[in-house]
Amino acid sequence: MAAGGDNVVIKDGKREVVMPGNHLAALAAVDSGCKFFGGYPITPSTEVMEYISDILPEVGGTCIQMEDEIAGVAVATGASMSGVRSMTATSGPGISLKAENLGLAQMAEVPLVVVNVMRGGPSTGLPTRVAQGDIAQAKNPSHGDYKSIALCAGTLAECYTETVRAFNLADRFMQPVFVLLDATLGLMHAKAVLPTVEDVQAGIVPRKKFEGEPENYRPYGVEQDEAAVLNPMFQGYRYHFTGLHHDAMGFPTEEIETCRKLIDRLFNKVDAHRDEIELNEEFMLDDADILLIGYGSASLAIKEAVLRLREEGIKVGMFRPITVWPSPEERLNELGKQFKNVLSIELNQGQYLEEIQRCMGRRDIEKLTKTNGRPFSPADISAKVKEVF
Amino acid sequence: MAFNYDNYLRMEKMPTLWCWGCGDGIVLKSFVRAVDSLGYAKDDICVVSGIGCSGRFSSYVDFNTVHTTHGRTVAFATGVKLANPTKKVVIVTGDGDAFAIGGNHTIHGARRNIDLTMIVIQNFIYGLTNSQTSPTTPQGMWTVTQKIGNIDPTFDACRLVEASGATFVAREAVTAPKKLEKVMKAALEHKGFAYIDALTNCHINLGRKNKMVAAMDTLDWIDSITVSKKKWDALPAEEQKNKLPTGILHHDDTKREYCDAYQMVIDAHQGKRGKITQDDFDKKI
Amino acid sequence: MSTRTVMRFTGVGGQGVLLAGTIFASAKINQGGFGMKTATYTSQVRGGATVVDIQLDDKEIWYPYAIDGQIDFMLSVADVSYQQFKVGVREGGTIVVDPNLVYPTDEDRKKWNIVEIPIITIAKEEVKLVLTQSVVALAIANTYTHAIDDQLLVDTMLAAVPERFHAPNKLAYELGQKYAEAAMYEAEHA
Amino acid sequence: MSSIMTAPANTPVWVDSARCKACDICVDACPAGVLSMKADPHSTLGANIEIVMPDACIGCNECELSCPDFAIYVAEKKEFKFAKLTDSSKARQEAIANNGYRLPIDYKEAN
Repeated sequence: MAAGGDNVVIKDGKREVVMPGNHLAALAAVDSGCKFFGGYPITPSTEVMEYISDILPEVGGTCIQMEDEIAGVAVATGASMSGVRSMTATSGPGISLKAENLGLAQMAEVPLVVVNVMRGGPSTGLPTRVAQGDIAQAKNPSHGDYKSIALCAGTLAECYTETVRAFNLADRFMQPVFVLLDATLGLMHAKAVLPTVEDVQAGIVPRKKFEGEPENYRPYGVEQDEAAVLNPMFQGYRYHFTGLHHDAMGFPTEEIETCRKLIDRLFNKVDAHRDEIELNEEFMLDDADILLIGYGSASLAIKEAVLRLREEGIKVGMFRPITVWPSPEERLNELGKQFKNVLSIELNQGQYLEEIQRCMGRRDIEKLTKTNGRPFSPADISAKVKEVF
Repeated sequence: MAFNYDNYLRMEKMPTLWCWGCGDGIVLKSFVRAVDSLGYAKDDICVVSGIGCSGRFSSYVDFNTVHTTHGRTVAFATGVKLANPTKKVVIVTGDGDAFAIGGNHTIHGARRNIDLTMIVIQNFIYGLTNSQTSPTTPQGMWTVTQKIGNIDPTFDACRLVEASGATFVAREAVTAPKKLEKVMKAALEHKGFAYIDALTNCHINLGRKNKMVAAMDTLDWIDSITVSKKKWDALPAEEQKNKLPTGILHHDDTKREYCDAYQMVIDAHQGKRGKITQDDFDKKI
Repeated sequence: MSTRTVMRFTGVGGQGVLLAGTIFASAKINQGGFGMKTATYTSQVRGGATVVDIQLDDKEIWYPYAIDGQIDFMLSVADVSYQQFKVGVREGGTIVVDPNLVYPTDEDRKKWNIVEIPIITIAKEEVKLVLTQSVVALAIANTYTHAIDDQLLVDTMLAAVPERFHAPNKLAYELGQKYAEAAMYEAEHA
Repeated sequence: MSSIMTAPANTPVWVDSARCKACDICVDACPAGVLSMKADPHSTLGANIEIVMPDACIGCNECELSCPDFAIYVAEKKEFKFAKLTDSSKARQEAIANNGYRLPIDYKEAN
């Protein structure tokens, strides 16, 4: 199968393809220069691996199905440590199993794109149904302190563009980056308008590389708001990867100041550059009286509801974080002051609501949640808006 | 003239954190000599280790080094190797890593016959964390989690990896460093999954309550339970079960290595060959 | 107001009839419009109720699921999913069922235009290739909804099938069309 | 790459006592009674390695290969004329091993 499927139409400098979201994430990886995929099958993410197993070897890359979820993330992290762009894909239960190694990647600053086609839980939950059950998990999948980056696609096209962005952010900030999809986006077939491969390639931000004398190389000895500079293996710059607290060369240490500065830096490198990471969508907000907040596939129902409510003369608008972690603190705070009526809509019990409350500094936010594996309908949302406001 | 180990060591990390008399240092030394004898450059090699005393191994050698999570060495090493098939990727790990928490990865690494050299520093105990039972702790021995005697049966690690598909399997003890160096060299030269069971002493945490308090006591015990494969083969079955055969126990150069197999996948996808069928393999089921 | 066609195909996991949705969506997109197919299934791969919603429009579609009460056309080849999903069809809408596998009640027949066509049997006995059931279903659905130009739909379908299966799939499409037209004729002249 | 270091002149076996952890392994490995541990209050285990009879060294290299801490080295056979293993060497070795890896203070050579 040719990368991008057989029916790619080029129109006005863009590509039009008909593909499910899971395939789009795989295509985005290959277009972004990903050369390694390791994973383990899990519903509803498996199509990512099924498709990339076809299109990665075409470009000389490697796709391996490992013996379990833990090995799936470990093999991809190993490949990334050696210097190649690398990806894994899974769903919530898989993230639970991968958590420890995701922590290693955070600690050792190994870039990795982790596509998580979310489902509900706890445990096996409703494997084939839609849920946004992993929002809280994406913030802190592993034990310990670090700052997650998680991007949540809300349209088919974003299954592609957010994966592209995830690769660039992973290499820029040297850490795992989550791309959150769900069963609706992952499995739906429709037209997606994508940038061309040339545009994607032109936008690739490669990992930083130290070019000086090896004896002057300090991979982890960087400014307090910057990411480690990890050269590819086998090129004369020998250092050490470890999940332990480590010094400027990556070697284990318990030295008090070094340990403090390391964890501080894992936070600072993200916090100091939030503007490079944050991305939101605002839909019909300008003249709205009521603010709906939602993300991912739930936003598709929200948009439809916004249009319908406006036909009835109810002025609603939507704010949608695309980067869910770190959260859009400033913008949410502004919106909290601007709107009296706020409704948070999530396919979980309110995992992001607490973050919205924190950012807005308010507790009086209405919520609409669903955890039975079924999507919101626009009517669910309209009814809730009419009920509470 | 004498052999200069320091060229391969990260001298600022010396002395090692290993206890006095710990055979891990002998394994390290044998490894360095084996690598040297094969003429590899430092940037031809990546060493991946896990958690435990053996986990520190990777930080002592001046190669490209990775210290991973508990038990996952084979999976990380597989990623490094598949992304860099021309490089030598060596796993140095312990019996808890390889056969308890990471048993699944060991089995599947062997099954794939991927070109990795896996050295298990086998000390029969969880040494770093003070004497908990390992899958290789002999039954009846004291451990801190089974203080009245371990009841758990042991793995025969070599037979396990051979049955799983490894194409090179050897066992030697630190009491025979020349032999250990020799099998390491053979393992590094082998293309495929090469496994070495490197028996070593933990007199501190295995020996302390098993009447082997000094390094030499535990080393003498290892001597007493090992015998060359040739001699082992000649033993009656009743005696075989209480001895571990040493030397190269299994060596098969006929099986396809995994990176080579994956190259067939790339070639097929790039139209350089037809689809892969059962005819590409000797073993059909 | 809307130019939207909303269809729902239901069956049980393992039945190929659900593939028709992708072909519909692709054909509409090839035509320059917007098509969307969303499948929902249970964790039982075999035997669980499965539903595919298809929406075709000249305008952009946001919400990917058919909205209950707005479905114009439903096709069902399994009773379990028929019973579960029929409520989504608007009153007076058409439901094509395989009479060997789906059992509508008398009330159903009053509320909706129930059409009986033995889809699976046609594929199995006349095309002699049970996998073509999705193409039989595709033809029936299009004959009732006039959603897509027939030739465009057939071309899109053939592009998605290996060449050696072109002949049986063409035959399946023709048979589906023939049975649907016959059913429509019969209904008009009953 | 091949890694070698220059040996000290006319020396069969030498030690880097700063690296020695006093584990006894080299002393046990020596067949010729060349090595012994000695009391050393500055060492962690109160002892350190000492070369008590360099002229008896047979160049077998067992001590070097057995040392876990890179503390002991043996010259190459082609560069140094090593001794043969004698009965008195074997007897000394036995005495050392039986005395907790220390040469008895009052040890008398066999002949």
